Amino acid sequence: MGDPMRIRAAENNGVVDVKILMKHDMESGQRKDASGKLIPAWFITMVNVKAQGKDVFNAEFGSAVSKDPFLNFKYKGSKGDKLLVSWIDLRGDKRTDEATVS
Amino acid sequence: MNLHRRNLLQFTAIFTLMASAGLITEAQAEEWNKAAFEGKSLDEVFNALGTSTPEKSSLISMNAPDIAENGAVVPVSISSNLKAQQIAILVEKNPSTLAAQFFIPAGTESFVSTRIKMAQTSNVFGLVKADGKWLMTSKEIKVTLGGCGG
Amino acid sequence: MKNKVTHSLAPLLFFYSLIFSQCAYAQGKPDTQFQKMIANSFRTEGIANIDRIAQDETQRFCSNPQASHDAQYQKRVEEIQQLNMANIPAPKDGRYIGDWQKGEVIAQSGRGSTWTDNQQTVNGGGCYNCHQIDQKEIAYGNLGPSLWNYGKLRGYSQEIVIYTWKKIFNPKAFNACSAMPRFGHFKLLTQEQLQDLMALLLDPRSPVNQ
Amino acid sequence: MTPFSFAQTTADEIAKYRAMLADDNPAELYEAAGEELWKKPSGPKKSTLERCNLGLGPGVLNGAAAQLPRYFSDTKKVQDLESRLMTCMYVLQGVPEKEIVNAPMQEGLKKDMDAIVAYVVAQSKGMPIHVSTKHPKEMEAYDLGKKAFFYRAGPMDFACATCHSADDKRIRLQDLPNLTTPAGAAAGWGTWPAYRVSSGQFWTMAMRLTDCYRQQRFPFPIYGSEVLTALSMYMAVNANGGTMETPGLKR
Repeated sequence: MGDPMRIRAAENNGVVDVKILMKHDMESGQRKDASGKLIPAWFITMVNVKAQGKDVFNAEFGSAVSKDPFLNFKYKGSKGDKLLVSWIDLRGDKRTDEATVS
Repeated sequence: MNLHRRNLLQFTAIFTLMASAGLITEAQAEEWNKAAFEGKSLDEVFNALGTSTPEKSSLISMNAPDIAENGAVVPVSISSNLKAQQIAILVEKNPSTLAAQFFIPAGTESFVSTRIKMAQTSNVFGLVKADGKWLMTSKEIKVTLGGCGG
Repeated sequence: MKNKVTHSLAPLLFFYSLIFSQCAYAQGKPDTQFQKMIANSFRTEGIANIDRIAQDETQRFCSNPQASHDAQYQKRVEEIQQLNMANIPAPKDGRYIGDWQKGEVIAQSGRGSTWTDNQQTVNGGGCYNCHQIDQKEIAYGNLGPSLWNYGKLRGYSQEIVIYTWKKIFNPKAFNACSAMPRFGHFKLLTQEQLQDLMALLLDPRSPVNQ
Repeated sequence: MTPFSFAQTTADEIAKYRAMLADDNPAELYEAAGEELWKKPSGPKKSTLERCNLGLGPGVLNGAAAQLPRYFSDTKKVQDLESRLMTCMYVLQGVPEKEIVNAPMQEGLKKDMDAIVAYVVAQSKGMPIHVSTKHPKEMEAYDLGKKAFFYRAGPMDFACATCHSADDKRIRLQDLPNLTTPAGAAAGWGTWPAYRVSSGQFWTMAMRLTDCYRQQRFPFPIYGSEVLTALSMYMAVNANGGTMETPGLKR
């Protein structure tokens, strides 16, 4: 299971600005280790964000998303909304964290 | 800030169970567009997204630096005046052309910001699907060699 | 195996440091405490052997920040420069100018000689770290002067060619405490690599001279 | 296009790149992990680090990193943040220092240390750097650090000073702080530890200095060694009056 994410979500004029940092190595499958062996690809493939139980954002990542991925998006919502952010990676590892919109 | 972190940690504990139960189901995980992410050229990715070469449009904008100090992390954001259903970021000279794609439900703005890896200086394409049709914008981002190079 | 070598070297190194410390600093005081700190704070890792911490005469002199500024050291500066000048061979095949295209690759590469490299790693010159060279490369450092139009500005005379060879081989022959590594003296670059770098600067066809 | 205007455009674009990155610092992911480690009983003594004294009293973290390195009477040594944390882990948790020293960078106990460092330095963010040289051992460490800073050796003749003792210098496009001046030292010392995007890693000051020595083609500076503390003392004292912007975010 992955490490905790960091989620910031703030409402302004009816729009919630969501910023998410995920802890993940995002191995592209193109890097070599010290002995010259290819490090197998291992990256987050999908991210789902729900607000009050409803999808507000979905992402699919490839190997070219940076290590410790960052996402920023905006949706129409309110203070106090409960956000659930989940990801799954190439090996099927998963992580879900929650935050409350401020 | 600290308060937020504390909250986060509490939630972490509570939601561990939920996470292992999984909010993204295996069935959903299967939907990851393998063909698109394995595309090695713009055309292959366009194809996998179900479009011919999208038309260039001034209604789509990309905010990214002209020069990235480091190719490992290049900030890119895409936004549009149109109501986007889907957004995609493509890097022409990366080993896999498609970097990421996003699905934008009603009520979510036509905007996304993220950070991508670039293997070398390349054209970067921002695609937006609105009203069932893909449109795009592009810009060249220079990747410089950093540090002592060792 | 390598570690054992390291361990046996450490006391020896410390002993050396004690001898050298007599003349190491401007104050002329032996500084055993500093030498002890240096000897105890480093270890061998990969190809970066502990013996690299020992200083030669040039390095010792130039570790005094006043060495190259203060008039009282002028005589010593000249001695150090002569010392470095004394041992600069001309290329064995008599050829000073190699292939500028290979020279550009060497100038771009900052690799080699660190503990994350190995014996097989080809050293680069790391020239762009400190110098502007081909104007097309925008990521250049400014610790050293711009080398753009190097030959075009100075001409391609034998005198300039030989000066440049010596300067790259051992810059301390001209400026005792120059920041530039002694690429030939410490065999950081091969003769062929030096010739290729020479070409980058002094071949009239090199992009540097356009 | 003249070289000057070209260079200016380059500088502007690099500034834009840095500004775009500055927004969200992944170091915060390490801070959260560090807080957990700080409060979790562990080591042979199954105890937390919550009573660790970083100089302002047991458990006081607010502003502590801004006043390090300093002399500690219990160990009779000048210690920087990481060597002091090693003392706490040994005394409070029973973790042998050797195990931390020998752990590979970014792995095992070093990885824990990285996170703890992130947690601690975040609690000095925005505070003035205020490092004392009142104790004779502190002054001595400063002098030793200064000598180490100018110590040239290795196959490339480099010292720290080769790249970090003049204003407005760069390697490639990366600015080099002049660590001999108050402003330069504050820009250098005050922005590390930092998350480094090129490696996707959080780097403590020990890691930062170790990689400097790697690039200098020196042998490996031993973790927690006197030279790292002394160099830290030299930089920190030069940076006095500057502001802690930790954890930083770097190329």
